Order: sequence, then structure tokens, then C-alpha cells
Amino acid sequence: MFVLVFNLVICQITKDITKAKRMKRPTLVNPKCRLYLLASLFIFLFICSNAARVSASGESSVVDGHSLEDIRRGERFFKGLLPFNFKGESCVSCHNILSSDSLNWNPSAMAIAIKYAGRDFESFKASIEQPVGAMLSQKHAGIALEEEDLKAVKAYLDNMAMVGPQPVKPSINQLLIFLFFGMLITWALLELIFFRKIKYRIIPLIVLLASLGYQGKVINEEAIKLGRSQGYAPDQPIKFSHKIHAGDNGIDCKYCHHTAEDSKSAGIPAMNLCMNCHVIVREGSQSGKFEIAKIVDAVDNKKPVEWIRLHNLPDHVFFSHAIHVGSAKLDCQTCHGPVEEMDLMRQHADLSMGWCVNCHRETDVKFQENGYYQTFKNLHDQLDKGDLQAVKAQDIGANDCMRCHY
Amino acid sequence: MYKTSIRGKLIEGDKSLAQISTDILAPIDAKTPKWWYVAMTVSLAMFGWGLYCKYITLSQGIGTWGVNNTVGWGWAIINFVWWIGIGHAGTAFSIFLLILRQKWRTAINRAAEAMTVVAVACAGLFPLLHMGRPWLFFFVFPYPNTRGPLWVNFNSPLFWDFVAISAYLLISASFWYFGMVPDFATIRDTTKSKIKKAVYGFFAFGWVGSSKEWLRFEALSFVLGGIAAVLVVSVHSIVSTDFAVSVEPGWHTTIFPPYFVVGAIFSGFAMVLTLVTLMRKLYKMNDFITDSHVDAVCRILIFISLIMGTAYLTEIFIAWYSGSEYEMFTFFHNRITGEYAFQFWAMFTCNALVPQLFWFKSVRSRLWVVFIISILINIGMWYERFNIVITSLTKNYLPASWAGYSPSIIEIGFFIGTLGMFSAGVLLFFRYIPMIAVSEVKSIAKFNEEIQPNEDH
Amino acid sequence: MIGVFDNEFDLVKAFEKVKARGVKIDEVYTPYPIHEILEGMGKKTRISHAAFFYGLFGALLVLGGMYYAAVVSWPLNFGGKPFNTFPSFIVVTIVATILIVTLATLFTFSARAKVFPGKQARIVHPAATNDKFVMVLLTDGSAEEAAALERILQENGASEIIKQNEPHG
Amino acid sequence: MKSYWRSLKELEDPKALRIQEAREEAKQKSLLHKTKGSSTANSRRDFLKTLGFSLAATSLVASCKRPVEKAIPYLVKPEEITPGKANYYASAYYDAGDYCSVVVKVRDGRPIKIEGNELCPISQSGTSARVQASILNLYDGARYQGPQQAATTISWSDVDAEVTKILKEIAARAGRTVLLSQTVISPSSKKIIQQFLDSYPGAEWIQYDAVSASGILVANQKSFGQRAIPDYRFEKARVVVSFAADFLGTWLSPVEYTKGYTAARKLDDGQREMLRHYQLESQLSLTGTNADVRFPVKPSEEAGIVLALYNAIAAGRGGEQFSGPQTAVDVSALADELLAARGKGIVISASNDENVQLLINGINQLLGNYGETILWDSALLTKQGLDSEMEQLNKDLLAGKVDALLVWGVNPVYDQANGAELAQAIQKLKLSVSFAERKDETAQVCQYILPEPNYLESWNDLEPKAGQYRMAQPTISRLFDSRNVQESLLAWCGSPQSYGDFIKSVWEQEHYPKQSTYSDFRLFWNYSLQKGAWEDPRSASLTYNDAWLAEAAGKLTNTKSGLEVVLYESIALGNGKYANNPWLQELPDPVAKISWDNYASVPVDYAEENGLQNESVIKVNGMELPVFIQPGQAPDTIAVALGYGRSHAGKVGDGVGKNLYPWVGEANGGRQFYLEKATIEVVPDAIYELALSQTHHSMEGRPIVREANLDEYLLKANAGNEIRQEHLKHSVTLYEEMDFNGHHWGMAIDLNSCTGCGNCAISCQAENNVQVIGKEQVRNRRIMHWIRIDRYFSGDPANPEVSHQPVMCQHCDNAPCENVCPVAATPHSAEGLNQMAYNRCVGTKYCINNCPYRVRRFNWFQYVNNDRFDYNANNDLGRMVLNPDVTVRSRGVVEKCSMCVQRIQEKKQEAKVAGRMLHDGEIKTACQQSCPGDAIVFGDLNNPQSRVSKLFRNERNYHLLEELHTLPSVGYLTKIRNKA
Repeated sequence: MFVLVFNLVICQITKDITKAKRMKRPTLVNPKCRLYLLASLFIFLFICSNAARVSASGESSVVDGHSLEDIRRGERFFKGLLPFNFKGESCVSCHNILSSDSLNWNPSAMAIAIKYAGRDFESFKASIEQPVGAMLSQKHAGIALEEEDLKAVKAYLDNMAMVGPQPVKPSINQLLIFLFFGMLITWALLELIFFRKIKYRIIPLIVLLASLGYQGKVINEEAIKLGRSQGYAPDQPIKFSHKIHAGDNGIDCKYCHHTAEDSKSAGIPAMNLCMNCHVIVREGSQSGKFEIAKIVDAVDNKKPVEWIRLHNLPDHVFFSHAIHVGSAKLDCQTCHGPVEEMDLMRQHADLSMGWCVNCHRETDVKFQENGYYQTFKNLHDQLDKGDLQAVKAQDIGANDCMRCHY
Repeated sequence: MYKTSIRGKLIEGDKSLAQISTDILAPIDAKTPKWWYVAMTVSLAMFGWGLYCKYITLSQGIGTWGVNNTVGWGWAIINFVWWIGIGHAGTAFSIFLLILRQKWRTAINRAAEAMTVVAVACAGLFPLLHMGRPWLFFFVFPYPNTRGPLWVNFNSPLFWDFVAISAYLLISASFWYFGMVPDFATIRDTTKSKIKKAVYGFFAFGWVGSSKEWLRFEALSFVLGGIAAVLVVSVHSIVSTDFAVSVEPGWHTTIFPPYFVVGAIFSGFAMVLTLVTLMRKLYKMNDFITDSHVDAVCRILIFISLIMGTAYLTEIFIAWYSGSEYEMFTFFHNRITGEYAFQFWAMFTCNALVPQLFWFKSVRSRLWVVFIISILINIGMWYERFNIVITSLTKNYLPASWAGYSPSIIEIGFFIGTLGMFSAGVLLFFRYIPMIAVSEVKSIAKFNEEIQPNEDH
Repeated sequence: MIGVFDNEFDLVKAFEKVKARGVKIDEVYTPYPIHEILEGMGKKTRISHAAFFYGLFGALLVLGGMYYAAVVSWPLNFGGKPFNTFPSFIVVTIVATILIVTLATLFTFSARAKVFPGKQARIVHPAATNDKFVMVLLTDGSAEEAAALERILQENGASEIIKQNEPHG
Repeated sequence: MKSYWRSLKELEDPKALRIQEAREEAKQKSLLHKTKGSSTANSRRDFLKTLGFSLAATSLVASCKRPVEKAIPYLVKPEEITPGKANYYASAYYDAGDYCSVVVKVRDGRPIKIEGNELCPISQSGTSARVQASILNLYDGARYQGPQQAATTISWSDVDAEVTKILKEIAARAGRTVLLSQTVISPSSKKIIQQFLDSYPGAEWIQYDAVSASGILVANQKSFGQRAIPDYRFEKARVVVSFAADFLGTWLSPVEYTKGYTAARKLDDGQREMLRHYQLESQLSLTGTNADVRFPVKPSEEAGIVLALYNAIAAGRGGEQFSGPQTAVDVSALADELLAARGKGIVISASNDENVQLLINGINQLLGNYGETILWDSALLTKQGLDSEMEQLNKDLLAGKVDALLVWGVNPVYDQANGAELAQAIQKLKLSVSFAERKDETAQVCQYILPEPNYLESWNDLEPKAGQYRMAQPTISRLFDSRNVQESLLAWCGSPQSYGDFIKSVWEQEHYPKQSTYSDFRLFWNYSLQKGAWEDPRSASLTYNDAWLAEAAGKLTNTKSGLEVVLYESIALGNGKYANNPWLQELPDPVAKISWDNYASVPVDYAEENGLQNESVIKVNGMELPVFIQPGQAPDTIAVALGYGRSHAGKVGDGVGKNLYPWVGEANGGRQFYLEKATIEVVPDAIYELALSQTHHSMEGRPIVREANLDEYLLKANAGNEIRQEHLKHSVTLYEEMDFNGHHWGMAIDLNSCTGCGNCAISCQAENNVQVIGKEQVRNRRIMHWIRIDRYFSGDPANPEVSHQPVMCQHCDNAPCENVCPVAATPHSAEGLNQMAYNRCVGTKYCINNCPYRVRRFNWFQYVNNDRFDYNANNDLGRMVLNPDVTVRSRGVVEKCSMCVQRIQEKKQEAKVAGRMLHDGEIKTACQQSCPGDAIVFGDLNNPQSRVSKLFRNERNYHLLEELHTLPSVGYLTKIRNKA
């Protein structure tokens, strides 16, 4: 809808410009036209600024006694731009500014910033120069930094903890392309109807159809995606790796997600469950102490960890793990994919209704094994007679609306 | 061979072909008259009020209407059926009279078709906004989707209705438009204004009147005419199934399809008559829309009115004959004598009795009387829909759930809005589109001459 | 050579004469269809046949689609009716077929008659869509032939004769 | 690219990253997670709404604006909680004389539903509408959030210091401190009160019930020497004569009585006899609608009739007859019947006149009902207040003879006739304390408001009947800074202790030694807690003393002439304490089908004579009241409900209806709930709109509620249902009927057991997130209740017969509604359910029109989160009551009864996981579970042994509108009356 409006605005502008040309106005941008331009500019900015909400508030002020100078210096140092003669790797080569989509086991600058925001400089310095954990000692071995630099880095990190990271400019390519095609459509229409400059009418026609097709495709795809999030793999507050736990260490899924068999919800393990092991295991093979320390911290401070929820069904869908795991004995991997290979947990299936429904069409019910199905006398008879090869989930009503929507 | 002689001439005033063009196209070329602006303002005001009501409906919900959990459909559906009925005139005129080879239709069918398109567009708004969640209207399409795919319910009369109405709108619009293409070409070639030349030139699709074009044009008319005839019958039959397929007493009747089709044609013709009398008065189209045209429409209306009366009586008879207490209650206690007796008798009087006045030549020849009766018929037809929709719903099977119904101001506003939209559409039609099919009139001009052989041309 | 006539009757007379002479008539432009001309031009259109096939395929498509959706793809129990409610399908089939036929025929017409949005009209005579009947003849170029034709046209009441080397100039 | 975007967004909000704020937020969210599951849920539901509108816009402009959902696990998971599974805790409801044992359903730490406790022999599994709705009282925005003094917040320690100081001062100068409470049935509380009274000399305790049983108490004191209410056993009775006692609706212990009454009237298991019920009353009460024989009489006429009945029975039994007021009513037949059923009758009266009650006692004694149907073994203790004591206190307050007033659970400023004067008197007191849980008129004028917690938030023990102990336990941590009254009193006595511990010690000392089953107190305690009850059976027979009878007969009042106004408690609001509960406000009155107002019930004749219509306005003694023409209203009377017209109840209850308490009079030491010699005046042309949810009262001769009399039934089991054979004969089909392979759910409703009390409607509302829509929309006939109770009048308008019929979705196998939905939003399930997929519905409303039962409901507006509908669903607190297992419907979709499919699914899941078949009766729908009449049976029709299958095979069974061949899965058993 919005795009439509935008196209219209653009169309208006073009029209006005052509009108202005025809009328031989001295200036291209007549007042009315300027209004349109301003409006469209405003809208455009609005879109862009959506992501790029500038957090200018923190920049202008002096934070926690650190001058802006310090903060900038710290940032440049962290990013390896200062000092020029520094031989070792820069901080940023190991520590991402933000967590990113590919798993970097080392804590991000943001994570460090948050952890050390409330602590003094000495503890910060100690963590770098006299690290406690084995892994950290190994990685940080041989780092010798000027105290001044470290202070600057700390200032930079403190500031980051206060105001948040500088937002990375979002890619608006798709949007731009979409708008570009919108303009193409406008042009093609105008050309076809009014200008008639191009001899081969087929060209604007093709352009028109192709652009419309592209826009339609994008809208369709995005509309479907709107409620979907296949592949969603957000950063979690703790870099928990299912690969290490379920894969390498072979912990059974249901050890942690122990309500999966008899409750609707599989359950996220309570922190005290983590502590069953981590009371002993205090240093991970990948992340050292940093991540595990968060669990301990959470338990000590009675501050539960706020995981980012991956598998979100709409509110009108009621899914029960108990039926699928407890009764149908499905493997977790059927829906959640090769979790034991995922460092960063991601949504494997698209969780669309079609996905559910089609699985119900193909999956056999544990018809003989489960005593509940004695109720289905007819189907048992047919199975015995051989009229029926297998009972699929949909044969016992798994695809009824009110199995999931009520 | 043609019955035109006993009806008077098809075209009055012995016009040359060029004159026909200029006369019919005069309103397009001439300066817009003052009354047009006045009428347009009024129409747009009504339309605007309708828009406001639609906004309220969309932003707050159908709760702003008078409908309730017992009477789920109210004015919106009454008006929908009413408009659809009116929208039947165009196609019915064109098709049936084409099939019956009634040459006199040429003067009227353009107006009728234009009316059809506007009326069907008005009608379409009602079911759309009547939905609880109109933004999800696309659920009605059986399109492949990621829900399984989940299709639609092909048994639902509303689905049929949806297909039928959209088909009808598309087909009648294209039928109307393609009929106009040669006329647009005429305007393009006769107008002085450059803008008009360009605009109408665009809409004329490059028509030049070559035999190649005419040949295919004729074939197209033949095909479209043939299938559209089926459509006219089927669309309102389908609309009637919205009611007939249900279990509500008073709805669940097999007579509905023909009854609705005839009723639709009835109201459509009445509206055509209204428009035609207006055209004659406002645009002095007396030469093309002659007394004999009006006369012919009036005669048809007598006939349809008789059918309507018979249908009403049949319905009542069947209600009694069925022995179903629910049917009997609906017809005898709710419609004829009950709370809604006024609406019933208004319907009966306007539709079955008043048109009988057309038996008198003196009535048929008085334009203002014809005009009033045509309006009365439209009111009567509105009451007919009211009778069907409201009386059945208010008092159906379980008396505990009986409820009354009265429209809210928003609902009324919505209806007024469509009236405004209709009149605005018709006014635009008067102003910008040849209101009589020029080429078709020209083609019958010769028959005019055949009947008057001693006239020079 | 272009002959312009004031009325249908003259045109038809001239048309038949010219045709009898064996002259190739390139095109006739009239404000309304004249059956004698349309037949006389010897062209045929198969739009109505096409429409029949559109209808046939349309009906099969619609019916098949509904059967697929309601019986094969996802059978649902609506009010205790069987999945294949054939009588219900008929209704939509009729209307949807009509729609398909109409649209397909329109496109066919548009393509075959070359009448489509944005087409620039090649106007032979500006009054051909108003009150003149215009016949365009293809002469073989010889002056003799031209003169003969001109005579025929004049005799049959042509109000105007335009000579051009290239038709549709 | 996608995940990059998304992860960025998660960090984008700079606010969340300010450490301090982030921590705060985390803290709050973790709190929210424990208590409010629904607040985030609702915002996501809006997503549906926006989806279509801004398709392209949202997808492109803000394609990454996917709301980030947090999942916060427990830090240390409590042992008993499994996320996604409900826990049930036994508890007990007691308020304003209503006692009910309940089971509280708790999902993720939040109580969301009240169910009846099957283990309690008093209420058995039944509840009343008010008990069902009490869950919403917990989430009432009008609750006080913490202690306050003169409208400013104060800490509990300051309160204790200040109050103790004042109390001591008063005690020191021998001032008078009064603790005014409603009847206290908690043994522990009584101990604490005693302790309090002991430590403050000059303090006294008065129990006050707004609608009291004072007359009965005093009469029993005189007749039996015990100030108590006996135990009426309706299930043992064969003849019940009730003088205006609405024992199925509001009188004493309606849930218990309904259980007994319906049990004595059931015929579904081959019974050959049933209870016969006579009702003499002025207004048509719920009980009156169920009576076999009903006499409309004026309130002042009642005494005369009671005396006549006494004399007739005395004549039959050879007892002494007394002279007194005369009556024109011939009671000989009634007396004969009672005499014939000696020892199997119950005669009761709602009168608060002790003299009438003495005669009633005399009648029951003569009939030998004591010891048979009326027992003293476990006297009912739920109403102990004596009106005379309150009367005296009222006078003392006005006279300034009281220094301190502690108000607990009562609202005298509202429900005393001179409330306004009382308010002024209270304001002048040295100390006034209100323990009100929520806003009320009395708290408004008290210095201190020290809110007590809701009953679902606190410990309690109760003794509703002598020797029957019940336990209430907290099911949620306290939402607000409230404190049990008991704890306050203990603190002020100088021995602060938690009330829970106190109860435990009381049980340990008093009850534990009395039993021998458990060798360990902990086991005993856990057992009692789990069951919610412990019984200490008693037996008692009291000697009857008839010495007072002659005096009583002499004191009886004569029938008065002139118009009388009957004041009664409405089924929904009772005495009006919970007027701020929107569920109760919206519950249509079972008889008049009016919600959101009280109104004057006017006799039909009077209305005709004076040209009154429904919604006309009359002025009664100067007060304008809307008119409802009530068939069966006794001539020369009108009736108006109490409990309305609250001025400080909260935003929902304020200003709804008129307060009629000022008209409550006093006679013979009891409050008299009728007004004599009222003047009435028609206000011409005035209209007051009433929210009627049923406007047509006749069945129009249609076979909707099929009924027969007992004698007919005994001759022929399908009496009244003969037409069914006719219908079945014509039942033919073109299509084959569908097979249901596994289950085929069905429901049978015994019209003989349905009293029309409305409990099911509220139970369903709580279970299924049915929204409140307010007066205007109810009036527009858009009520959302999934189960409605149709009420039909038949026969003489002056004294009609009444039929109640619960109608919900009939789940027709040939459902007309399914057929017409264009978008396939309502197909039939493989288990015979008529499904409704809200998320697919586009709202054409065609199904509503095509449902012959009109049970489908449409969401005409957005009822959740909409300021226009400012009820419980418009704030986070109120939304906590939402059932997380049921979708909250958005605007524009149709909804209807789902036969509690979430419960079906839950139990099926349990069975599947356990690998066993479902038992019959394992699944109970919400309406069925707490039905006090056990009128509803749900089960599997494919199982021939199930109760529902058996009932379907019963000759009385019929289906509503069967002739339409809709094949409903709901069956009704004919109503059998027991007319003489």
C-alpha cells in the first residue's frame, strides 16, 4: 500500500516535471513540485531512518568522565587503527563489535562492554593481562598494552554499554530495487500511453510486465515470509552450542528439555539444571570461561537468562510436544533439524501450516503400539483385513482444524 | 418483418449519419451544463458521506451497523441484492433484445450497460465491507498457498456468488467497453479538442472501422452475447442461492432462482426507464429515445410485474402447502400480517399492482407518470429484498433468539454513499461517454428509412 | 485509390462492381458493420470456434481444479456432504467458464483485430468513423486501371476520390 | 542477510542496552513471565489484524520488524510446575453467605478457572455463577493496591503502630471498639478475633449479613435452643413447599440445595417418582420457575398462608390451632399432600420474621420432617448475623456511642437504609478501619484502608457446616501489598504471626488429635490440603419446643392492601458486593434475561391497565425505575433486585442500576425485604433502555422444549416426545451419513435437571475467554456467551409455566453452517465436532444466518484491548484471567461453543502419552463440570457404554429442530413436571 502511494508520488513528480518542461517554466522545481519532492524525500528518509535511528545522544556528551576523545581513541585502538606501530592482532580481529550471524566464540565487544561496565579499570586490565581461565590465558598470552590505550578501550566499551553500538547501516538494497522497479513501471506506463518515444512498443511493454512480475514476486515472497522465520538464528545472550552439548557430548535432548514428553511445551531448562553439570565444568572448550560465567552469574544473582525465542507459532496455533514426542515418538530432529550439528541454534523448518499438514499426511500413526488407538475399531479391522496398509496421522483427524486451532 | 412500424419510428427527426454523431456526442463536446455540476456536487457529497461511513466501518468494525447475532445480514445485503438486480438491466437489455432481434434496444442498451457496470461496482462494495475482516478477502480465492494448501469451500453459495459477481463485473464492463470502442473512434475523429482527441484516441484502441475489425467485432459480439445471456440468468440465480440454499424459513425455497432473475430484470428495467426519462429530459435525446421506446419498456414491465405477482403468490401458496409451521409463520405471521406487514404490502403494491397502470396508454405516454412508477418499482424491489433478508432472519426457528433489526446511521450512510456513487457514475457517463451507441444507431438508421420509404434522405 | 461514399447503399453497389472487376479491395472503412461488405471481403473469422474451445478447456480446467482441490488435495467434511459434491461444482464451472471464454475471446479479438490499448490509429479518412463509407482499392499502378476504377466509383455515388501511391499513406 | 538484519534489530533498541535499564527490564519481565502470560500474547494477536492491510508495506519497509520474543526459563524450577500444564489446587469460596468448595486451575502460576470440588459433600462438584466469576475478582482493577490512610499509601508497620496506639487509647478510657464483619465461618479466624477481643477490653464483634437469615436463627433459637440453620436434605424430600425462598438461586446454600433438589427430580435412570415442588412467592424467582405448582402471592399475604397451612396440618395431626391473620388462599390440598408425605417434606420460608419462621418450624415438626429431611447433625453456619445487633450498632453509631469501627467484608454505608448518615457517623469516629479488598462505599469513608488479599491469594480454614472443615490455600503470590485481616488483628494483639502458620497450628492442636488415619501431622495436613476438606462427623438431635407458637401466631402481620415492592437478591450480583465484576453484570437474569441493570418487574395485568411496555419508566416512591413486564409477578406487587446502584464499586459497577437498600425495612427484629404501600406513578413517554438478551418469551407452539407431566411419563416413557417418531420417519438423506472412526463427541442435557441458574454461562466464559461487551451491545443482541439459557413462558401470563433450555452449538453432523462458509473456516472434524477456525474466518456471517439454533457469535468489535470496551480485557491485570489454551478472538470473526475442545485435546493427550483408552466421563466440558444440577453429560457417542450414549437411547431424548435433519450431537431429555 505504502509502495503504491510512493509510486503515485513519483508519478506525480514526473508528471509535474514534464508539465513544467512543456510550459517552459524557468525553474524545474515549481512550488507544487517541490512539495511533492519534499514529501517523497521525507518518506524516503523515514524508511531509511527506520533502521538508522541515529543514537546521537551519547555522542555529544561526556560519559562517565571519559572525554569524547578518549572514546574515539579507544574505538580506533579496538579496531586496530591505533597505534600504527602496534604489531599484534587488533582486538577486533578476535572480538566482533556485535555478535554476528556466524558464530564467533570470542565474546563480542558489546558483551565485554556490558560485563565490565559496572567494574573498575583494574579488573578489566587484569582480565586482559592476567587472565584466569586456561583458554583466555592461552589466547591473551603475550599481550602487552599501554595503560593509556587500555583506558581508552575501557572508555570506548563503557560508552558502548551506555549508548549501544553504532548501528550498522542496514542494507536497503531490496527496497531500492523495489522502488526502482516501481519507477520503471511508472515510466513504462507513461511511455506506453503518453510519450510514445520508443518505436518498438514491445520494449516498454516487456519492461512493464517484467517489473510488475518482479514486484509481485517480491511482495508475495515477503508476504509469506511475514509470518515465517525459517532459518531464524538470533544471537543468544549466552553462546550456547547445541553441537557441543547434544552433539559432541551426546547429552540426550530430553535431559534438558525434559517436559517434551508429557507437556505441550518442551521447556527451556531452568538455570539450576545447567548448574548440574556446570557446577563442575567451568571452562568451555571454545569460549573459555566467559560464557559459562554468565550462567553462574545468573544463578548467583537470581537473574534468569532471557533467551531469544526461536520457534514462535502464531497465537492461534496450539502445538503440543507431548503428542509428537511422547505419543508419536518422533525424533526431535524431524522438526528441529540436525540440532546436534548446530553451534548457533536456528529454526530448521518454516513452521508453515502446509509443513505441518503435509507431515500429517505422510506420517504413520503408532497404531498398534499405543493402547489409545483401540478406540478406532473400524480402522483396526481394516488393517487386519489388509484393506488399509497403514494409518496416517490425517486418517485419525490430525488435519482437523480444531486439532491446532481452538 | 420488424415490428417497428407499429411502434413508431426508431429515430425521430430524419437525421443524417453525421447528425446522429453530432447529436449523440453533443453532451461530450458541449459545455457542461450547470445542473450537471449541481447534481455532481450532490452525488459527490453523498459519496463522501458514504466514504466516511466506510471508514468508520473499517476502523471500528461491523458493530457500527445494526446487525446482530440473530440478524447477521442487514441493509448491506439488501442493498447488495438490490444493486445487483439493477445491474441486470444492461446485460439483459443487450442480450435478450439482441437475441430477440429487437432493433429498438440500440438506443437504450448503452445507458443500460453503463448503469450495469456502476451498479455492480456499487453492489460489490457491500459484501466486501460486510465481511468482518475485509482485509482478508483474498481467502475467498482458491489460490495455491502454504497452508497445505487449504482451498475454499466450493459448496458455499457465497463462493459461487463471489465468482459470479466478479465474473459479471468483468464481463459486463468489457462488454460495455468494447461496445464503445467504435464510438470513441468517432469522437476522436470528430472532436476539435486536442486533449479529447488524445484521450479518446487512447481509449479507442486504434479503431478505424475497417472491415477486418468489424468482422471480428461482430463475431465477438455474437460470442459475448451468447454467453452473457447465460450469465444474466446464472448470476442472479446464484445470488438467489445465497438464500435458497440456506435452511432459514422463507429462504429455503426452490422458486428463488427464477424469481430473483425476473425480479432483477424488473428492477433493472425500471431503473433503465428512470434513466431514460432523465436522458430525454436533460439531454433532449427525444429523437433517439422516442416515445415508442418508453412505451416498449413499459409494456415489458407489465409483463414482468405479472410474473412477480405470480411469484409472490406462489411463494405464499407453497408456504401453506408445505405444511411447515416455520414457513407458515414466516409468511403469514411475520410478513403478511406481522411486524413487517408494511414492508410486505409496500413490496406487493409497488411491484405487482402499480405497474398494472401501464395497461393504460395514457399512463405510458406521460413521462412524469412513467418516471414516478419506475421509481416506485425500484422502491418496491428494495422492499422485496428487505422482506426476504430481514423478516426471515429476525424470526426463525427458536423464538428465544428472535431479535429485531434496525439499521444504524452508518449503514444508511453506506447505502446513501452508493446512491451517490451510482449517480456520480451515471453523470460521468452522461458527460464523457456517448450515452447512446452511435454506431449501432447508425446501423439501424436505414431501417428507419425503410419504413418511411417516401422520405428523402 | 480511396473512394469515399456518403451512404451504405452506394458503397455496396460500388463494392460489388469493383469486386466484379477483379480489383483487389484492400480495405473498407465504415461507421458501422455492413454485412454485404463483410461477406464480400471474403475474410473469415474463427473467433467463435476459438471461443468454443476456450469454453471446453475452461470448463474442464475449472471442474478438474475443483475436483482436485476438494477431493484429492484436501478433502474436508462440510455439513456431512460427500467430498465430491458434483452438483455444487457445476455452478462455479458455468460462471468461471463464461469468464474464461469472455476474457480469452477478448484477448483473441484484440490480437487478431489489432485493437489494443495504446495502438495508434492509422486514419485513412477522418470521417470513416462518422458518416463516410470509405473503400481503399489497390490498383496495379496503371493509369488506365485507375481511370476505370475512378469511373466506377463516381458512377456509384462516391463523393470523393483520393488517389495515393501508397495505401495508408 | 536475513539473520543479520534480525540480530541487528535485537540490539537496535538502545534503551534496552543501557545497563541499568536493561537490568530493571529483565527483572520486570521475569516477574511478568511468572504472572502475566497474556500481556505479550495479545500484542501478537494484533499482528493478524495488520497482516492483510499493510502487506507490502510491512514486508518491505519493515520486513525485519519481527517482534523479538523472549523466552525466560525459571531460575530454579518449582517441583510441581510443568510449563504448559495446569495445576489444580483445592480451595474454598465463601462470601456473603455463599459457601462452595472449589478446585482452582492454575496455569503457569496464575489461577484461571474455578471448578467444583467433587470431594466436598456440600457443594459436590457444583458451583454457582458467582463462584465461577470470583476468579475475575482476583484480577479486579478496583482492588486496593496497598494499605492507605486518608488516600495516601502507608506502610504496614506504620499502620500497626498507629492503629495499635489508637486502639489502646480507646481501650484505656473504656471506649467502644466494634469489629463489624460478615459471618465468619473460619474457626481459626474466630480464635484470632477472640484473642483480639480479649486484648482490647471494650471491643466487641458483630456479624452482619446484608441479606440475613436472622429470622430463621432467632426462631431456631426459640424452637430448638440453637441459633443455627438446619441442614436441609432436598434429595430425601418428596414434597417441598417454599414460601418465597429462592433456594435454587440465592437462599442460604443454593448449590447444595440444587444438587439435592435435582437429584430428587432425576428420571434418567429408571426412577419412578420425583419431588414435587410448591412455591408461593411474589416475584418469579429462579426457584419459582422450576416449581411444579406456583402461587403468586403478595409478601404480606405470606404470614397468613403459613398460619393457614399450619392450622390445616395441625388439624390433620391433631395439634393446636391458632388464630391470626386470615387468607383467601385454600391450602387444604397442600396440607393434605404434606401430610401424606410425612417425614419426606420440607417447608421453608425466606421470611426474616421470626414469627413466620416459628410457624414453619412448627409445620416441619408436625410433619416429622426433623431428623428425616431436615437435620441438625451438621448445622449450616454460613449466615450468623442477627439483624437486631446491626440495628443497634447503627443507632449507636449515629448516637456517637462507638469510638472505633473495624469493617471487614461488609459495606453498611451501601446496604443500610440510612447509608449516607452512617457514612457521616463513621467519618466522625476516632478510628475507622476498612479491611476491604476492593473499593466500596464504606472503605471510602474510613480512615484506614487495609486491604485483605483475595481468597485465592491466602490461607484460610472454613467450617461451613458444623464439623465439616474446609481449607483454602493460596494459588498465586499476592498481586498487591495486602495482608490478611487475621494477621492484622494478631499484630494488633501484639502476637504477629502468619495466618497460614496459625491455621496449621490450630489444625495440629484441634483436628489432628481427633483422627486416627494419619500418624503424622504432616501427612494429615497434606491430605486435608489436597482434598480441601476434613470431616469431623457429628450427630445431633435437638428437642423441639413449641411454647412460642401461640405468641408467634398472634404477632403475625395481616395482609396489607396496596402495592408492595419486593426486594430480592439477583442471581448474578447477590447482595452487590461484586458489582464490579463484568462477567456477573453481563450474566442475563435467568428469568427476565436482562443484564447490566435492575428493573421493576411489573405484573402483566398492571402493565396492560397502565399502558406500560418493557423499558417504560415508572416512579416508585419517587424513584424512577425501568419496567420489565414479568409474567407470574403477583398482582399488586412489583419486584426490584438489590445489589445495584453502587457508587464506589469500580469503573464497571459504578452507577449500574439503582440502589434499593434504602427501602429495606425492619419488622419484628429482622430486616424486611419488601416495601408496603408503595406509590407508583407512570412516567409518560419515558424510555429506559434495558439490555434484554431474549425478547420473545413464547415457544409459539413449536416442539422446542418438550415436556410432559409425571403421570403421563409413567404411562409412556416418551410422553411429550411423540413427535420424534414422526421426525425419524421422515429422516431420509440423499447422501450417506459420515462415519466417525474414533470418537464421536456428544452431549446430553437433562431438562429436568437444568434449573437455569446460569452457572454454565460463566463457567464457559471463564474457560473459553468469552468477552464482555457491555450493556449497549447486549441490548443490540450481540451477547457473546457461548451457552445461553433459553427461557420460555407458557400458559397463563399471570402465573406461567417456565422452561429453561441451555442452547449451545449443537455440533450437527449435517451442519448447515459448515456448508455455507466460503473460506472453509468451519468444517466438520473427524470426531464429530463442528470446528471453527478463527484464523481462517473472514466474517461473512453467513454461518450465523444459517444456524437454525443461532448459537454462533460474532466479534462485532475488537473487544480486547479497546477503550470502548473498558472491562477486564482492556488491562493487563484483567487479561491475566485469560485461558492460554484458547485463542482470544479478534474483531470480525465468528466464534461459538467448541465443546471445550482444549479439554478434549488435553485428556486425549494424557491418554495417548499413557498409551491407554479414554475413560467415559474423563473429559468434562466447563459447563458440565460445575453444573450444580448435573444436567449436562458429555462423552463419546461411539462408545455404547458411555453415559451419553445411554442417555441418547433414552426415550426422553430428542434433538432440537430434528426435523431439519441437521443431526445434532446434542440431545435433550424431555422436561417432566410433577404437577398435582
